[in-house]
Amino acid sequence: MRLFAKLGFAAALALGPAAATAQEEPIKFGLLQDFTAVYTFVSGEYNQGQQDYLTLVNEEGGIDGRMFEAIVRDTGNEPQRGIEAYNRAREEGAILFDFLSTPVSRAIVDQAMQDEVVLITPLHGRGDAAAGQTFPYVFPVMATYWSQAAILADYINENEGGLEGKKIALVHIDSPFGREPTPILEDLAEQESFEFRAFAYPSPGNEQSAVWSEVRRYRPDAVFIWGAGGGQSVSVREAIRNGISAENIYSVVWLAETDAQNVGVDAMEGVKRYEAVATGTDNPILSRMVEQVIEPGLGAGGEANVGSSYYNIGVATMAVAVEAARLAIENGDGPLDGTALKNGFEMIEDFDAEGLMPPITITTEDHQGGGFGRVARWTGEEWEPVSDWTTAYQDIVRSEIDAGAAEYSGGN
Amino acid sequence: MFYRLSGIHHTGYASAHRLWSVPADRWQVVAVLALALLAPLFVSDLYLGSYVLPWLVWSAAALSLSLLMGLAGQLHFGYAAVMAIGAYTSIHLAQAGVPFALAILGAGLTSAVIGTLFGAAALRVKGLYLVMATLAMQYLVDWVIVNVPAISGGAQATLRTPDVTFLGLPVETLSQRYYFALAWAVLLALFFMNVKRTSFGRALIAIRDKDFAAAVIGVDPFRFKLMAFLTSSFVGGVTGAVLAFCYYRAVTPEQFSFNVSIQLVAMVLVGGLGSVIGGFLGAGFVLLLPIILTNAIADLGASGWIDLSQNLMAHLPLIFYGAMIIGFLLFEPLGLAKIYDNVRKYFLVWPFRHSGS
Amino acid sequence: MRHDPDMTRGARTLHPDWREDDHLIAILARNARDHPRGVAMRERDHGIWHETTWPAYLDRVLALAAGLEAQGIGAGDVVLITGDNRPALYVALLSLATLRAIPSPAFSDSRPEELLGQMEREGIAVAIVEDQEQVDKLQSVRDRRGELRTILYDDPRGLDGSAPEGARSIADVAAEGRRRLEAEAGLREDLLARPSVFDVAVLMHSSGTTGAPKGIPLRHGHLLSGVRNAARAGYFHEGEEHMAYLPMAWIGDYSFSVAAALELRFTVNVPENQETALHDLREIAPTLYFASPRAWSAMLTRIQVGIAETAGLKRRLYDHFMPFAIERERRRLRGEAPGLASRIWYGLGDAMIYGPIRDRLGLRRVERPYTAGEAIGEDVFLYFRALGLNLRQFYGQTENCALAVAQSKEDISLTTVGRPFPGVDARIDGSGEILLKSENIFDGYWDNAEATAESLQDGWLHTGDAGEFAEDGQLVVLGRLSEVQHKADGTRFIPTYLENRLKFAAAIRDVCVIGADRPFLAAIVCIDFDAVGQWAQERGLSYTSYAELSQMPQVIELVGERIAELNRAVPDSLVIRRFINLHKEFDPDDGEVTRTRKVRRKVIDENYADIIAAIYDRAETVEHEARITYEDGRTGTLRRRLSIGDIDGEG
Amino acid sequence: MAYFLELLVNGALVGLMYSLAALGFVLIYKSSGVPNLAQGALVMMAAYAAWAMVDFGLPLWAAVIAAAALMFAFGLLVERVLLRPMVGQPVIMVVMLTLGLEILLRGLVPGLLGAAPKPLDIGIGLAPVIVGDVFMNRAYLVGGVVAVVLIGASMLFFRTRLGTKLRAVSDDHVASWAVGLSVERAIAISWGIAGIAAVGAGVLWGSVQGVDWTLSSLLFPAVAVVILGGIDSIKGVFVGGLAVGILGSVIPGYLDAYAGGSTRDVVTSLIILLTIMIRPYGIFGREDIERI
Repeated sequence: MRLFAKLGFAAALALGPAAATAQEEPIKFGLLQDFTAVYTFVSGEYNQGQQDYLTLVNEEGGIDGRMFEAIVRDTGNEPQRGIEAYNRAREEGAILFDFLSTPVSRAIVDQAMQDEVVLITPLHGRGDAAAGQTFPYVFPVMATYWSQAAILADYINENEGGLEGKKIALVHIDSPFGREPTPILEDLAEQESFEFRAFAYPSPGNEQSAVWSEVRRYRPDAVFIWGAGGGQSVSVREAIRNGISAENIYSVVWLAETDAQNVGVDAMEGVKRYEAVATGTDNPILSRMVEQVIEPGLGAGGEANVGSSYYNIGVATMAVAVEAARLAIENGDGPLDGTALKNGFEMIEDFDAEGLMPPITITTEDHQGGGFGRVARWTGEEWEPVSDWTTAYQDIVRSEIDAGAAEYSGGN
Repeated sequence: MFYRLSGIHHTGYASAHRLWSVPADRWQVVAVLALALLAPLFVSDLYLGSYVLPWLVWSAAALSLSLLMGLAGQLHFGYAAVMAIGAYTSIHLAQAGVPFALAILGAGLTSAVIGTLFGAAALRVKGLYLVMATLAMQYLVDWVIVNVPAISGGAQATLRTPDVTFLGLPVETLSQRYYFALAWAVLLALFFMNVKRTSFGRALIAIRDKDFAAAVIGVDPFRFKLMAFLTSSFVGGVTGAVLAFCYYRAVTPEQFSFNVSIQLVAMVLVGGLGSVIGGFLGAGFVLLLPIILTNAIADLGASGWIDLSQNLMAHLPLIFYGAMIIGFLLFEPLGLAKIYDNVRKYFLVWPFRHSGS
Repeated sequence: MRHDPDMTRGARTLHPDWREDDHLIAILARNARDHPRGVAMRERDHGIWHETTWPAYLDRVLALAAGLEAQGIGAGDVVLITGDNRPALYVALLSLATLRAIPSPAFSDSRPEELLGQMEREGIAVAIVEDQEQVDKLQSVRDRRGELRTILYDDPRGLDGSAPEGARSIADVAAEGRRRLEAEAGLREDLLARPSVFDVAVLMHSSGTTGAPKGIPLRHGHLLSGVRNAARAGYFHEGEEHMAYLPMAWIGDYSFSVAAALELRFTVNVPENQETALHDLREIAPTLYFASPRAWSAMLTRIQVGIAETAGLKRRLYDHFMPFAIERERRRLRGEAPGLASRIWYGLGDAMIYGPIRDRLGLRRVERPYTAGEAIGEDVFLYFRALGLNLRQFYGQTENCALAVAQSKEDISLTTVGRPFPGVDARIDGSGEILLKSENIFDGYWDNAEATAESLQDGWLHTGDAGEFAEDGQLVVLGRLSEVQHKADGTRFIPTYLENRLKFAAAIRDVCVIGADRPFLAAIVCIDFDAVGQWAQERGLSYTSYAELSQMPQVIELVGERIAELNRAVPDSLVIRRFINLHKEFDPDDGEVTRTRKVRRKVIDENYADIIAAIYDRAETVEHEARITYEDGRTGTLRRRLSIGDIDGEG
Repeated sequence: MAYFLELLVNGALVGLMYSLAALGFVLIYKSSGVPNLAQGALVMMAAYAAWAMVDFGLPLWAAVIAAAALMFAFGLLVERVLLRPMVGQPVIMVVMLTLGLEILLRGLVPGLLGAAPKPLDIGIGLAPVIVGDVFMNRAYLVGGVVAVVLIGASMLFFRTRLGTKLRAVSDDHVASWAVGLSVERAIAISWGIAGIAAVGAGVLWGSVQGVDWTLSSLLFPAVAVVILGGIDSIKGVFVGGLAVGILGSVIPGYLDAYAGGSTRDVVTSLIILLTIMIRPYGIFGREDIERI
């Protein structure tokens, strides 16, 4: 019976397009992410959030009557598969792409700019892509790793008795991503007169004991842990084990509820992280989503994930993208293509997704949206914000962005 | 059926040993080449750029490795590192203003030198131990690339290829890059086929089959093993450069990771050790199968035919991919080349069962 | 003993139209001059075809001629030539012709005694042979033929350093000749000027079915007019690719591989050896191909065995397309033109089945496939015509260079052999014998005026074949006049006619029908080991030897069915009542069949007298001890109890 | 000095935990000569199995036993279905087969059970064990002890009747076959035991880093351990594990600050390379390894 039902469905589907052409084509987003290799710790929830938000928008009637469609594919973090998926989705008419994979995003940057389609690189990809003139079609949308490091440092400066004279250790995975905050922290150390040292542990970070023995001897006042996935919980455990108080552990955005489970929810109490988006369902968008998408069973994944850190980040990215599309449709007169959408992004002003995220303003120059974020603390049960949405040291961040952008323009 | 063997006779050893002495094979090669040459005219950019072009480059890579694994019998699980050396060398040279042709040559030479160091292990051990040794060297090369910003390209660890011209011909647009890759793949295929027919190739095969026996008949295993590594690494390095310039147009360390080495070995094995057509088939299989599966499964999912979680659907290609490798090794260890050969033989003896009747 | 190369001055009066210098050597020289790049000959050696151009061919001929002359060979000397087809032997034929000496070919599997007889009859003192095997054979009779002073061999394997006295390699002699040619100015021209169209170019022999073989001298003029007649009839074309694989001692080979090859500039391809001939055939893909009905039949068996091993698609396509084509051919022979749909379908079948099979046989390029010698089975004939080969029959004797009558492209029929070539007259005399007259008919037997008088009367050749003209003027050959036999009740029958029909069955390789002065007809059958073996395998019957296979009840039943089939097709007076499966094949070495596999009835009657007696005694089985001659000449015996089969329920 | 000792001790313990992953590799190689490059994936699978059992509601000890039973059965299955038909194939084919199995498992297990990291709490506190100035990682301490126990058990096992049979088989297939020992059965059992060893490694490493596919990358240090210790020696697993762990801890401990990155994988790679170049059969391996 089930099979027949499916057959019937397929038949309906086959007839479907003919009927659908009467309406306008949906707006297509290519969410071509890594579900099987390096980013498995985040992609599932993140992508679920993205899909669910688009479903919500569609349920609510779309934007100006236009619907959204997500093209979801696995790239396995392999550039070649990413390129193929990109080209295919572009053929299908996608005008916005999100790879959530640094290698794949990097491999596509040039092509996307040439093809004039929008590439959003929230929390991954090139940090210098925030330079809007150099990368007109690339939108980090959220704070770069440089901004994240700056916000964490700023928090210590504001709430933990100032940075001056402190010793800060950066314990990072041995990869370009792990090393990214180093120049910002070096500059800050000079400006704010604190001591800074970087410690690298080998990828994937499941064993870090030697590094932490060294870190302990450095006697840092604060530790920034800069990794992703399983390595993060190992870092927290090792830090605690080596006598570093949980309160002095600061993490990049990649530290989520699952990591807390892994470390032990109580043991991790006090650990702080940079947060780009509010967690939980205590938010207008999320509550509407639960009501209209999750409860009717239209969700793209397990209900348990709804409201988790990465889920909400996914929701926020799509909230921004849909907002950009709305602005583009509202203000544009031509068809909604990549260029129109790009212009839409650059019209975003003080958009906070009904409080889900910091108010961002994207301009032609600044595709980062101001580098906002806040610090949240693990209470043993959940992430509790301990600072307001803020942005910090954007002058230093900006100089780093410009330096990278200049290098890119120079041929690299 | 379409093979006509009668009337083929050789009036000298040169003609007896020429490539494709069967006209039908010759026509097939000509037809495939003609299709390949005309591809930019009738293949959409999507397929040209993300299927045919990478397939050609990976075929060249598989052939380069097959030269070593198939002919000389030397296992190599660090071949991506060899290609990385070529890619990085060429890109740095090109950025420094060296003409592209020379940059590619430099890429080949650098890879050849470092690749031959890999071969040093082969002088001492073979089999599993050689696998381990080359694997370890892959890690070393990766580490150096990642940890030396001068090589990997600074904070972003991305190097973009500058626009180049090869002997006056630009290599920029998709079709230009496609033709360049095609030329390299064809050149390499011809080289491979001819190596098999030289004394060098036969010496390699002798070493592969039994190295001390080869030594007894006067083939110096040391010299020829190093020569094999040298040659293979040279073409591997050039292929790395072609991969960087014609396909990725930007190199990052991840493009040459350990997984890529495994994929290359899979290409060679699935294709069939030491076979040219196997190189092409194996590369196509390993490269394109996951992509095709991903799309097929996504389409099936979208049409409601399969109702699985996003997570499982994403993993299905990986599952099939692993299962196919196992399947090949269990049921057709000689790879796709053997399957091709069986099909060819089926038609070669058509309408009979074997050539005896 | 030296003969006059002209034999009789009368040749000049017999053939007033022949031009003195229109001979094979002159034609060779003309080809060398006009076609310096043309390939005259290809020889396969270790898989490589070595090519000889016309000038090189001429050089080889002249060099060997000069060398042979230095060996003391001159005009009128008869020289034995024996061995499998080898370029050196073809060169030798022409070198001898250059010297006006007379080559006398013998079959390569001739017994030493046969060679001895030939040498004695023809006064032979020199032999040019292929290899050690032939040298050894000659050596074994040398004590009885003291005159045999020189043996030249081509293949030095096994002879280098251990050659018997008087044996030298052809290459040595040719090298010596080459030195002479270089040293003696004018020798070349002199040699070329010697031969005449009236010279005997080759001394062939009758098959010797009864009695000693008769020598048949053929002059350049005979051969050339035969070839030209055939060419005029479209039988040969210029520049054919030709496969020289038939025995050199058979006139057909001389006519094709030497006379026609020179006159029409064929490329003559010599296979590596007899065993690889079929494979080599495929490599060459000749445009002209002759094979005996037996060979065509063997080829058909080979295809059928090969197809029997296939399964699936191939089998299904074959099983569809082959019967379709055969049925289509049958209709065509009946005169029904195939329609468009049939043509399209045939084209499809040609791409799928017929073409590949022709290719496999090496007959892809054959435009002129021929058969002759005996009647061809209807199914074989139809099969190959269905395959798309324009298989045609022709008719001729050694006495007329084998070139007398052939089917034209258009007039194909199973029962006729076609029309006489232009320049050939044919008629049937009162006794029903076929008489032929033309410029290519020989002038008389070697040293045998009696036989000559018998077969040549007023220039008409008495063929000894019974025949008639069909309504449309085509010749029908019924059988040998001499073979007509009578049953005890006086009924006439031609055993060969029945035997040939029986041999069309794949299971039967040889058969001898007996019944002269007997109450009924019976058959002694030799099964075809390959075909029956395959048949048995398919049915899971196991056997270890020919003898065992032949006596299996199922095999006896199989043969019985075939004979019963024939019985249904002949008048009641000609049915075969009993038969026996022999436990060995008829063997030329035992004298039971000729080298061309014609049954020697006398020998059979003698060798199997006990069996024949048992058949007519109505016995069920018979114990028989067969004598076997091995290839090395030794003999042995094979004893076995044989079952005699009865054909039930028929007439 | 304390720093050195700390590096030494923690390194040794980590090394022993690597030995756990390496143990299965050696057992299989010893009995059948098959280099099982899917051992990392078996570890991952074992960890997933244990997690799934706990998630299902079993107490930890029961979950571990159930996982062990499952992995034992899986080991037998792999041997029977995949490896037995490969007898007589060149080593490259077998290597690739096990890599194919690795890929398959890496897709299948996270595909079915979820790719995001799963916590596996085995109740080891975070507080370090402090001896003098030396901080020891409690989890590693437990892991080290388990490793020693399992390695010891394996050695003892080889003295039992079944173990003796296995040893005979590993020494000489033909001779064992001749005296009536079932070579196939012995090899199958060694695969089963390798599956059980994978449970030890999987549970301990899973508790440390969470359960996800990255557990399969334990293969690399495990390979270093077996190469150094000797590919067919259980004693070698112990010593090799200690050496790889210690070298991989001590050398980066002093070198990283200058190298500009983590040098541990470099050290591991060099261990593999140098061992192969100098003493391919490792510390305790049999010397009849095929060389030029």
